[in-house]
Amino acid sequence: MMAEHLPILQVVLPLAVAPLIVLARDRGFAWVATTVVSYGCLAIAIALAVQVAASGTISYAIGSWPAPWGIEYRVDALSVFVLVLVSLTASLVAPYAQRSIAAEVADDRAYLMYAMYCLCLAGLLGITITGDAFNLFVFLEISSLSTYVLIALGRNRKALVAAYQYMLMGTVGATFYVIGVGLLYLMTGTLNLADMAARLREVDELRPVLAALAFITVGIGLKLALFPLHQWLPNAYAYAPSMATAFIAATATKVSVYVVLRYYFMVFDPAQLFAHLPTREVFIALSVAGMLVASLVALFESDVKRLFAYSSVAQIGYITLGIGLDNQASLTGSITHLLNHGVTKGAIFVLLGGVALRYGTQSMSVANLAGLARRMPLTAFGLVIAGLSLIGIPGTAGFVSKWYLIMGALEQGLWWVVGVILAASLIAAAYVWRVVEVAYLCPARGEWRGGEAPIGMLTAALAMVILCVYFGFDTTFSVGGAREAADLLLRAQK
Amino acid sequence: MTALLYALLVPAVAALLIAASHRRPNLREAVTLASAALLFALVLALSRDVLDGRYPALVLGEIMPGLELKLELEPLGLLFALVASGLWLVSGIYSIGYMRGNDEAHQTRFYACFAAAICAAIGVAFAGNLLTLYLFYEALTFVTYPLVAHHGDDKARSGARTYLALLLLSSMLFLLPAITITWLVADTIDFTVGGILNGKASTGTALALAFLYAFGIGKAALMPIHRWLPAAMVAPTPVSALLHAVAVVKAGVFSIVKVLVYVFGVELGAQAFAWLPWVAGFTIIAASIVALRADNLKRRLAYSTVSQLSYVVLAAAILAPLSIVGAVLHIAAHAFGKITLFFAAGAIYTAAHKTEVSQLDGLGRRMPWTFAAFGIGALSMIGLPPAAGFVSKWFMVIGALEAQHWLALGVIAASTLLNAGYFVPVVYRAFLAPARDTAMHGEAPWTMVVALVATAGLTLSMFFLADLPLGLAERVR
Amino acid sequence: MKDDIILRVIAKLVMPFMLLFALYVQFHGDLGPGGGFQAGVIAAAAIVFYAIIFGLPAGRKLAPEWLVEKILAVGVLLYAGVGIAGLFLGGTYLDYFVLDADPVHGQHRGIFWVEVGVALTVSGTMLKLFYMFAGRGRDGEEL
Amino acid sequence: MSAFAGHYAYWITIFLMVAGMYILIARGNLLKKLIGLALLQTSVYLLYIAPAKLIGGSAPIIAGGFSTYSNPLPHVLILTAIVVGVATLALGLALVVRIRETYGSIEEDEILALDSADDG
Repeated sequence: MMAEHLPILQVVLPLAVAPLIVLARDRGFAWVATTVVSYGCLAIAIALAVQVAASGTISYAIGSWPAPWGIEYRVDALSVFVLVLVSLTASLVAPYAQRSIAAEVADDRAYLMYAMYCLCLAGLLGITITGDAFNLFVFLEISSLSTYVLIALGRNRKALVAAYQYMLMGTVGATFYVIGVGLLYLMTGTLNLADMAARLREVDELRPVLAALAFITVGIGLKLALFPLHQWLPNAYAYAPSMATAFIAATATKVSVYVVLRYYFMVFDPAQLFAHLPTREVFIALSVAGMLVASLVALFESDVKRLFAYSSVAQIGYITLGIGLDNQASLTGSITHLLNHGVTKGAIFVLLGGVALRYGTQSMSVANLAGLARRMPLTAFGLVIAGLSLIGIPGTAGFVSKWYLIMGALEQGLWWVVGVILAASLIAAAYVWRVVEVAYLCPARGEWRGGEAPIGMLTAALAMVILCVYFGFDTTFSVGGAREAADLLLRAQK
Repeated sequence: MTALLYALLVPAVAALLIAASHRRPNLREAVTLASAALLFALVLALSRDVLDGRYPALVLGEIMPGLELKLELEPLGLLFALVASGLWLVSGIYSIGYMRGNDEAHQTRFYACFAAAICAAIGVAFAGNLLTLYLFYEALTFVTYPLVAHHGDDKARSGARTYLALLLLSSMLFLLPAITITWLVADTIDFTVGGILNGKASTGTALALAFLYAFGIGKAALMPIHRWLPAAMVAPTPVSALLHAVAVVKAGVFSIVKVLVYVFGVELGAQAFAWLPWVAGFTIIAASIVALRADNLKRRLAYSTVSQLSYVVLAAAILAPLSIVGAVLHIAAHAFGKITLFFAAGAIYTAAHKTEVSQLDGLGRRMPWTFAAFGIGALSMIGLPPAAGFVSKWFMVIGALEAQHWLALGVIAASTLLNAGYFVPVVYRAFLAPARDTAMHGEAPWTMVVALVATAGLTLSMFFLADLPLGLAERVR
Repeated sequence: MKDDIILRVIAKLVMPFMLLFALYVQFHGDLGPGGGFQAGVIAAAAIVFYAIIFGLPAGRKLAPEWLVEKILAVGVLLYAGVGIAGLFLGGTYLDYFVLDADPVHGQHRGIFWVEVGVALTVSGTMLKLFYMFAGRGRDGEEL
Repeated sequence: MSAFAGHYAYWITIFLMVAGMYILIARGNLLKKLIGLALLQTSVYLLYIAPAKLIGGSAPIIAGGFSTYSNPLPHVLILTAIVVGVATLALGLALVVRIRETYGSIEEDEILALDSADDG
């Protein structure tokens, strides 16, 4: 009986657990509830994936008001891929949260952290699953607001400023998005994305639609940290509690990319819009600039978390590059990279969380990691593997997405883009190796509380590391799913 | 054919076992030796199939649609695998003496990475398509990095950094695009007899691909991508032996030959790689001249390696049937000779703590076995009978004559003189020059001596018993 | 301000009416302008008003912070509960038609409970915000 | 009607939007930035509400004697947007209060100076 309600349960489950946690005000309960709900979400997402694979797109009408009048939840090959990514990350991070939060967040606020985590999860899943432009905005704000709180709970006082800055930029982004939606609503009179897509093809006056495109691009660009709108990201990632960083880094920007994909390919009419604006060229240019500049900044960054945060900006460049290249191979690469980079960066930040716990410090400079391999051999080894995936060495997840991006660029005949992809990977190798070299070859120094990371944290981290390698060899799910999604997008474009 | 997989798994499992037994050095070394012996036996068992003309293949899985992880054993790969696994056993024995004799740190890491490097080398040898080759090729780079950086001091770190940077730079910027372009053009990346690009790639594309492959396979150390090789000399000597004689550089030239023969094919390759003999010839001569001027023994050996590798490239690039045989044979011949030389250098360092050629005066009388072996290795490098190097050089010369490639002939002739120029003085000083100091020491620890005598023996025996390698080499086409 | 007799008397007089007005706005939402959102704000305003006149400690005694948080959470749960009730009665999420045999009546019933949830949530949030800011002195110590 | 007078609601929207963005960017005071943010959000409310009003239309509650109604949907949407705006503003203020407590300042340049002093 519940099988048909899975789309709504996907969102309502974490949404309803958040107030329960507030009601209970108990740290232990909060953790158990969060973990259970994360795994529940994962189960639902997988069940939905099976359904979509079997019978195609699922549409769910909230309150039995049929689309386009009511709010429609829509699960297709693309959204189900992102659903799995988000809930998978959540269920890997949740068990890890217990020790990490206990160490980094004051006891009386810990329950709040879990509640916000659930809300954030609900928001991200909601963005992905909804088929309604305004509902998407609401979920965007739910996830954003909870993210700001999550970041502000960091121990370092810089976390407050980081959260504040992210809040300003994020709110401007969301406001821009809603302005764009408002313009589209004025032109089409509907908020249902599928309906909007059909009606946009009949709109004669293009200027407001172009303005809407610009507003939505900039708005979501802020949320997804598209270069040069990424200024909020490094500090937010660096000073948030480790668990929050791991979760946000792996999911939040990815979901925003999903929104871009959805609008660009499934709402706007490319024949009308992209012919009038050099959208693709702009995307390629910004992505390329982001890949190179952010990688170079990462190369000279001294704080480890900020280093990998800048690396995230660069990696987002890979993803948006695939959108700009706009063919099957590149989109497959892009969508695969959502998952691959999510897993990789999640693993890195989870591991760094363990290091932060044992080193008893929030802001770690690269030099402080000296001797990590001796002190925490498994953690150090995990960092190496995840780092290799970040570089894109064959046999890791990163390689697969890079392969498709290169194919995409070659198919477009853009040789120089291939060069940039490879150059950015080389710079990635350089900054990853800065960390590896210090961890393995420098004598240990600085404070250390002894031991590997706690077993709960380590398990989560190593699970993600194993996924980094697994998705490098078996790509049935990652590339298979991404390919389905890319086909869906390209079909919709026609 | 799951035997292929077993062969791949043996060193991989060995690496894990070694890491697990880090508290018990004797057990750890036993694991190394036992798995090396097992691997060699496995590869030897596989060789019967290959000699009978059956090439075992195994698809491990599909990484991306159409892109498989595929193992296939053909004669060239078998020869490389035989060399790698056989020399693992010998160098394992040698390492025990060296590492304990010099009281090195991080011995577990050393043995584990060593086994992992052999695993990667076997993977390269067994690769059935370009993607698998690339996978293991990159893996080889990364697992040898800790070996190069073994000492962990500033010098080791900067050397290892150069090593990693150059190898990654070349493989990422050139080799990876080359593979993707091949996949786009030929629709397949499987190694196929006769080549896969033939008839599909235009002359321009083929030429561009040839450049990308030749410089992308940085492990072959063509100038100007040879700098990593001398930089890697900071490593302990058994590692240098591994890098320069067995795994890394051989993986490089092996890949080049493989690409030439199985991706381009003889006809297309001859067009696209017409420029390669010039580069290889230049590398041979230039590296020999640098070696002539180097006083540090390991540096001299490193540049000798650079030049010897280009022999293989040169011979392969001529693409005459007999020169290919020569190239393939030289992979094995150089491996035996060079590992002997490095073993000797390591033994000298362990026993006498000498690193420079000018310090070697009179040492031969105290370490007769070591220097006798060194002499045999040097003979092989120069290409004189009764050493292995003569056999391969013979085929190269015949092949070049057959193809009427005068450049190659000239280069081989000139470089033979140069080789003699930088090896003979070493032997001369050791045996004939009067000793300068009076330090009392004998040979290095016995395991080292056994190992280097064994490799010297191999170098000689390949001259007298060339059937197996020759049989394999003649099947490569 | 708790020493000012006029304010105290007026406050005591006005407060019941404020709460009553909140209830009116709440239940009239079916027929005219109004609803849970407005009602929640008005109800919260009454408490805030009380806390301003009689001091924060008195306000905290009247509506303790833990209670405020619980009210907030219960409101959200009520809302979600109505939605899930729709699931169990054979409709979709937030399906009011199935809440009663008569669909129109079902709509009334659904919206009623949802609005109660909204009112609770909003009043809880408003009070929480008030306490959050009012609880801090110039230098950050709790009052 | 002229383009200006006929679309005055849009002009006001644009003015609020630009003014809000300007304050947000140009002011260093964290509180003033929040005011700018609020202005920006307000402009959106107007953007949605203004076109929804039909001249002569009544409130969208069905009753005898009315045939034209204003579109109710934008109002509902904007009610939601206002709630979101309130939440954002509250969070922003809370952050500013906490920043004031830990840094002793709400001027952006002073805070950044304190931060770099931490690092140095």
